[in-house]
Amino acid sequence: MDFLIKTLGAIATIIVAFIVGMLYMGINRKITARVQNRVGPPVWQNYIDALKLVSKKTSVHHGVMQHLAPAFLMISSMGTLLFIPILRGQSWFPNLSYHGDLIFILYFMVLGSLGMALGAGQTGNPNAAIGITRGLSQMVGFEIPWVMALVAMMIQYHTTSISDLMAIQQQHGWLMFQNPLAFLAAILAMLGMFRYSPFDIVGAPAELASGPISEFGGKYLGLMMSSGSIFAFTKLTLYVDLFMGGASNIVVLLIETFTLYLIPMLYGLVSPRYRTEQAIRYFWGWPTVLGLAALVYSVVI
Amino acid sequence: MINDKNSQKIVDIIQNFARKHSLFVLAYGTGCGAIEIPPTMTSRYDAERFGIRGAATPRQADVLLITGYLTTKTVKRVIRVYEQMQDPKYVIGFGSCTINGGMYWDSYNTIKVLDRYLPVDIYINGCMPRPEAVIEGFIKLQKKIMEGRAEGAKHYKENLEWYRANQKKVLGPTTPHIQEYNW
Amino acid sequence: MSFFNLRGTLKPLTSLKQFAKKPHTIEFPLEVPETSPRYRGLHYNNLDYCIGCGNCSTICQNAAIDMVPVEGIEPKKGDSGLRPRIDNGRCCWCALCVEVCPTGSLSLTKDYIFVSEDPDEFLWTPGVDNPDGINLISFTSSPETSLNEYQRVPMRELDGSERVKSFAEVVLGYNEDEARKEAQRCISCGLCTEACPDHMHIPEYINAIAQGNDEDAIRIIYDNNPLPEMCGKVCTRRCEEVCAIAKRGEPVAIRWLKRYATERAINADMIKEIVNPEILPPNGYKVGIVGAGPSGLTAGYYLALRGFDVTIYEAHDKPGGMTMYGIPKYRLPLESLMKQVDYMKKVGVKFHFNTKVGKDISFEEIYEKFDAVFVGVGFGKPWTLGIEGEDLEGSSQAVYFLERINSGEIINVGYKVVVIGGGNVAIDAARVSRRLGAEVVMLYRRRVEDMPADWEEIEGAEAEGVEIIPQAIPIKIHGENGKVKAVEYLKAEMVPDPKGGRPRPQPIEGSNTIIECSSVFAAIGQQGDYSFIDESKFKDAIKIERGRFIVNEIQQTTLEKVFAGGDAVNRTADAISAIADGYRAVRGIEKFLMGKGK
Amino acid sequence: MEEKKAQILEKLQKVFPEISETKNDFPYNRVDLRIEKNKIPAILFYLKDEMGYKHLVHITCVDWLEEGKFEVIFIVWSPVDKIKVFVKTFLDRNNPVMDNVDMIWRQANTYERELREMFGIQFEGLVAPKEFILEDWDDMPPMRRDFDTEAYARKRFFARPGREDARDVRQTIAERTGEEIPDFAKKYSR
Amino acid sequence: MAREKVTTLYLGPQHPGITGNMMVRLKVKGDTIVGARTEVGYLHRGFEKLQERRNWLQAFTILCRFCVPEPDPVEEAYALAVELLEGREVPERAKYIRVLVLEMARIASYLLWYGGQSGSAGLYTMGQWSVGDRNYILDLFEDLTGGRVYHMFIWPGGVRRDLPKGFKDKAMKVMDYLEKRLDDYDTLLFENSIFQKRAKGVGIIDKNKAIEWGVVGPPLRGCGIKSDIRIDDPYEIYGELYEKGVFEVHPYEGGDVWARALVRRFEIRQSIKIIRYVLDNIPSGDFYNKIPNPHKWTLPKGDAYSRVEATRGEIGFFVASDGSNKPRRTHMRGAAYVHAITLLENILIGENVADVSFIMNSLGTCPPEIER
Repeated sequence: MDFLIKTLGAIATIIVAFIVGMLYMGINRKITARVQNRVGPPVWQNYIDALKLVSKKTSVHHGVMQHLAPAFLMISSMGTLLFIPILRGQSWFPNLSYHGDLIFILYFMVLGSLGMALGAGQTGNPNAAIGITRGLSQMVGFEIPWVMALVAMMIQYHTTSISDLMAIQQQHGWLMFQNPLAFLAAILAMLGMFRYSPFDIVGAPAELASGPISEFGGKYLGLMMSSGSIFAFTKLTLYVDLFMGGASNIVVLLIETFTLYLIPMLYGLVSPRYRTEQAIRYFWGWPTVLGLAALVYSVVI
Repeated sequence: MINDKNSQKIVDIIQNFARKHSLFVLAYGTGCGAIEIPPTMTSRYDAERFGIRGAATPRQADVLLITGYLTTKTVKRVIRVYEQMQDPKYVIGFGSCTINGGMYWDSYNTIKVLDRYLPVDIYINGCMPRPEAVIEGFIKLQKKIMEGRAEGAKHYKENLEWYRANQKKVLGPTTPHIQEYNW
Repeated sequence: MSFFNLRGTLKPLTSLKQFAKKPHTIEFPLEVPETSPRYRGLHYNNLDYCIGCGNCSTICQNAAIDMVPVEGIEPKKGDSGLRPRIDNGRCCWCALCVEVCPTGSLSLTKDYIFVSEDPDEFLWTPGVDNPDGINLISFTSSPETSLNEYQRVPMRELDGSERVKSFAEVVLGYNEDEARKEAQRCISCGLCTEACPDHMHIPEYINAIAQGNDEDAIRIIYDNNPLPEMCGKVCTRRCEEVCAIAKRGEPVAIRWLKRYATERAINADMIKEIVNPEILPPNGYKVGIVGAGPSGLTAGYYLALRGFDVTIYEAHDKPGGMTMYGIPKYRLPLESLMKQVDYMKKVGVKFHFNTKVGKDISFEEIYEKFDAVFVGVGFGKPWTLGIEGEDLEGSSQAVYFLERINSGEIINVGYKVVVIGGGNVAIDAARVSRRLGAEVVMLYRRRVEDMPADWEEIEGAEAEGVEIIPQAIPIKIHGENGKVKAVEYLKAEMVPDPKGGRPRPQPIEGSNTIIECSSVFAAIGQQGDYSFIDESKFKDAIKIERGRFIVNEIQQTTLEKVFAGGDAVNRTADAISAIADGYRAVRGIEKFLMGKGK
Repeated sequence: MEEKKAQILEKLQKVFPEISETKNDFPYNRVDLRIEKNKIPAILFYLKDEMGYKHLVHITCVDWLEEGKFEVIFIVWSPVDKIKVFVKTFLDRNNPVMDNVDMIWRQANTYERELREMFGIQFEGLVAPKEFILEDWDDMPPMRRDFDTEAYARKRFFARPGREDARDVRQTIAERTGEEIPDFAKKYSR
Repeated sequence: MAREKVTTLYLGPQHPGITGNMMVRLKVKGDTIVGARTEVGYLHRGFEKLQERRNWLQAFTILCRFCVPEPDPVEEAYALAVELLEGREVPERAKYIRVLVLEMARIASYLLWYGGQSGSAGLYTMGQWSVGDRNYILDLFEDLTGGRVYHMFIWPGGVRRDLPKGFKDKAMKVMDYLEKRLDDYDTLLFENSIFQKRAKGVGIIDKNKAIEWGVVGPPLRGCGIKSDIRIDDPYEIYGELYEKGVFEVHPYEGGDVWARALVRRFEIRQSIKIIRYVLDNIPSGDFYNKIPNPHKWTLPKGDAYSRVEATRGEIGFFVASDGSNKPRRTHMRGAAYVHAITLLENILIGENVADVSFIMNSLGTCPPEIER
């Protein structure tokens, strides 16, 4: 019985994540449109897009990895989602969050990208190949401040468990105030993680068509889009958990995640794209400095 | 309860609804018509209101906009691109020159009648069609999709030989031979 | 570049304030923006104004415009009955067709949305398929912006006061530049050729003139008109009435252009050299022609070219008929007519002048002698006024007056001349009288605008000082000592015709007015004089109805060997119709004789 | 400006006595000269290096079919003198060969490729891919005057049917009235 | 990243980053370009051949398809060439209207360039703004010429129609609006540190070689050379306007994308100034020196070449007449003809793959103009 409830809970989590992630993207498109002086598509446009993509016939075959790539992405985003606590102190959707471990999640998050890389590599599209190179380079870029920020917190609170970190924040207040340097480094890394402008170098349309996903259409693209929305929600929840002490109910969660979501979105709206090496230099610049400072700060404290 | 036929009907309606409201247009400016695409897509006319947005690669696109004339050199690429697209796919002939040659009716390097080479769902007349006309064309296409009549791709497959023969006449020996083209 | 550009990072973020602004998107299907008042959208053609000239179709560099028959539109003179059909699969919306439309019937509308699944739908006829387009018209052409030149190149003329001093030609003719410029106005539609009784190849020779190739023009002109120089001076120009340009401006000066071209050949030898006609070897048939009027000359010339042995019998001592004797020399100098007749002689036409058929030679003789006979005797006998005092001295028929003047007589008309009538003959008589030094008054029954004479002639007469009294019905010529002293006339008012014709003059009782004068010329029309066939043999065989021969479409009378043409056949009573009759008769005779031979 | 134009010609004629035909009476800043084809690189070099005509404006070709000649025209411009110099030369239409000038201006390479493709003029020493604009072209070079593009288009492409009932106005009227347009006049019909 | 293998990368013809329909074949080592070849011909319609088959006026309607984003300079070049050949005078008012149209076209084209340049750098907001605002200029065009994109307005002898009623007020309002918006654009684009980082030092043209390489227009002014057909070889009333100080030509040093962007940013404001001046000072009179019946309009034997400054640089039109009513030969010189082939192939070497479309945009590549 317990297992059944847990399974249902997990499914519900994924569905909620999907819906919320898509909704955020829809709102994103709407806000973008407004800033760009236009009306924009309806908020539910992304759901229709996903539905349409899934309903398309797909008859491209490049190899096994190509078919598996979207699955990898899906597993990665869903898995990560299941391993992080959604709501604090609630028994709803606990999923696997008690096993949630930051280091584990760090690796799990990369899994999707790697699967994608293999899949895209198999399509043989040179744009995809370059896109992957860029994506991996960029990952190397933003992972450094991101890991530094996380390590700083691990050091500061001597734990790698997300649940523990959330519990600690209940006592000491939000981590974003406890270690603002780490928070800043993590936020800057998040800009890269979301791949919005100026860090959309992976799929840069004007340069690489759409990069790794050039050869993916129809159902694959639909899956990727869905996993992307789930992943977005996952990342936002992770940030909320880590730096804002998690949310006690769904409304607070939505507010907090959306506030965080606004940062990459709005910055992306007004920024051109970096070149790859500029992006890496960017991440290895101030974010890394901030990460280092956070480390030092956590050690000193 | 619901038999197969009815359920298929419901699925069709849902699918058509989704397809209708989410049209990814391949960003391929084949001719001068491409000049009215930016205004259509940008803030003044904002085609994104209808779920119309650009797609960077043929694999992701639903709509192939033939923006005007096709030169013999381009038509090869267009056929290739069209065949790379995934079903269901639609072709919009944009501008006079796709209908009967337009102002290039006596040119030695452009094809005149597009529907001999590709199945065309909607023609938008004009030289150039204004963004309003383009949007009107998309609305007509949406209607056609909803009614389930936008079967250009099917027609193409069924009459492939006829299309191939026509293509061969223009393209000569370099006609694409494989229907499924992999990079 | 600093390591960290804070301003450069943050300043762009202020752009986000646009979020608060209302979007300027036009939500198209919901709100339809008004296009500009001169937007170039789809075509609209006003079918009533359109004359089917096809200029739109030729200017269209996309070959998008076809001329097709449209249901409900009947071809008539000055209207080809065709209407433009647009292939919107070709149209590039440049509106050149609008700019060249001579009537202004074609325009573009504000309607621009034309979306269809069916590619064949884009072939459509504006005006027929979009009758409501008339409310949306936006891009039109006016005479100012149109590419057609609506102003004629003005013809240089002698001044009115200068003219009356002599019989010198009034119209001076175009010089080369003027002719080229005028010829360029022509849009080559060819509507005029239908109005021309002779169907001359008008667009072709005008094009030749425009391209600076006068010799080709002459060659084309002589193809079916052997008296073009005469036509170039005195033709009634039915062609110009239907000229496409005339719908919104002045017609192309077709007559003056013909005159220009033919005057390039200054003598008969030159004409022969330029035209260089192909003369077929003699075929053995002989054709006799009665009357050297325009129709007779035409028939003679073309029959000669076709290898017939042609003989023309003329009562007067000079050829030309009415054109020689009826038209004053300030309009048609003697030389120009003689030049053309000389040319005809060169191609082998034989003339017998001063030979009046019926008197000097009987018609029967001619009938027997020749394989075919062409009768082009014209209308030599004038209608009489039928009023008191008509036979007084000083009162005569304008036709006879002109004839005497043209044969070189000097006539004293006295101090004041009254001319009765409103036709070209009347005007000619009036203007000749002016040249003889008399004051001239013209009496005409109807209004000035009803006068059958050419407006140019009327204007010319007025410029020369001829007084025109319209709505005047003469009732009596007063005499003194057997001489004309005055003319009495009644004023008339115009009353609508109960049958629906043009308004008729109704004399006003008691409005009698008397003009003192020294001469009266009546010019109210002529009739035929067919006394020469009053022999019983022909009287019944050649049928005459209402003063005219009955002929079939090849000018053949009821007697199969006899053909007829000119005023004696047609009602239009002008030279070009006579020429047309002559030309038609040539083909008729050819068919009749050659067909018989085979 | 008139003086300057005269000076330029004088100077050029001194160095290149082969200049056959000159024209500088244009009411604007233009000087024309004609020279035989083998002197073209030399005079262009001279114009560019010695006289400051650094900017290659245009290279074009006119096909004088009736005379059997191609006229190749080089237009150069000096930002200092502000005068255009047209250097013209005639080529035999049956054997259109001339020297390549892309070592003087690199962009001449593009022009030459175009002329090679469109007129069939062979530039000796031109290194460039064979095809420039056209692909798999199998007819005579299309910009030659004797190439009939409409006939070619009709042969190779389709036209949408349905317009065969179009009538010519002049013809229609002539038929209706029985007018016979003689053959020698037909070229003047529209 | 540091792979030493040289791969071939095809950019186009179907590629969202390419401007228009052309292809650049790149030889890439890692992210660095070691060789580039432009391949064009995807838009070749044989215009010049078609013009030979049409008479002098019919040939005019084809012109605006030569370069779609900015059709008017081509019309102007053709009209100028024909007028030079025939010696036809143009009324003063027509000259003013022509300048008005040309400057409006310049603004419209630059606004499109704003979109293209920033879009190729991934800043889509800019394009949405500027291309959206471009519609206001197109509305003006519609009022004036009756056409939105293809105006077919400047023809030999003058212009097709006079200014409509109320045009001045409307145009002035649009100019006011645009000036305000241009400041917004500056905030978003030119003051943006990322754009500056992207644009500076990229796609450098050597100042000393620029003229020899055939660089013209904004790229040449971006090399620090003051060169503009409007003042070097003035046509219409530009010479006069320049002397009166209505507009300036300002070169920027650097020769990179950034300098070229600054040139354009400067010139779009100059165009607004010119338009204001023209609207205020337009003389009354005829707007058109009517040509004869287009079917019979012949030009004397000879040839002529006209030059016009477009947003991409020098546009020229060569026409040769054999004395008939049809051109013997027309040949257009597009700025992109040189820029997008030999120059682009040259300056792409050593650049980053990411910058290809960025550089192409800054050069004002316009494939239809290359191929015609």
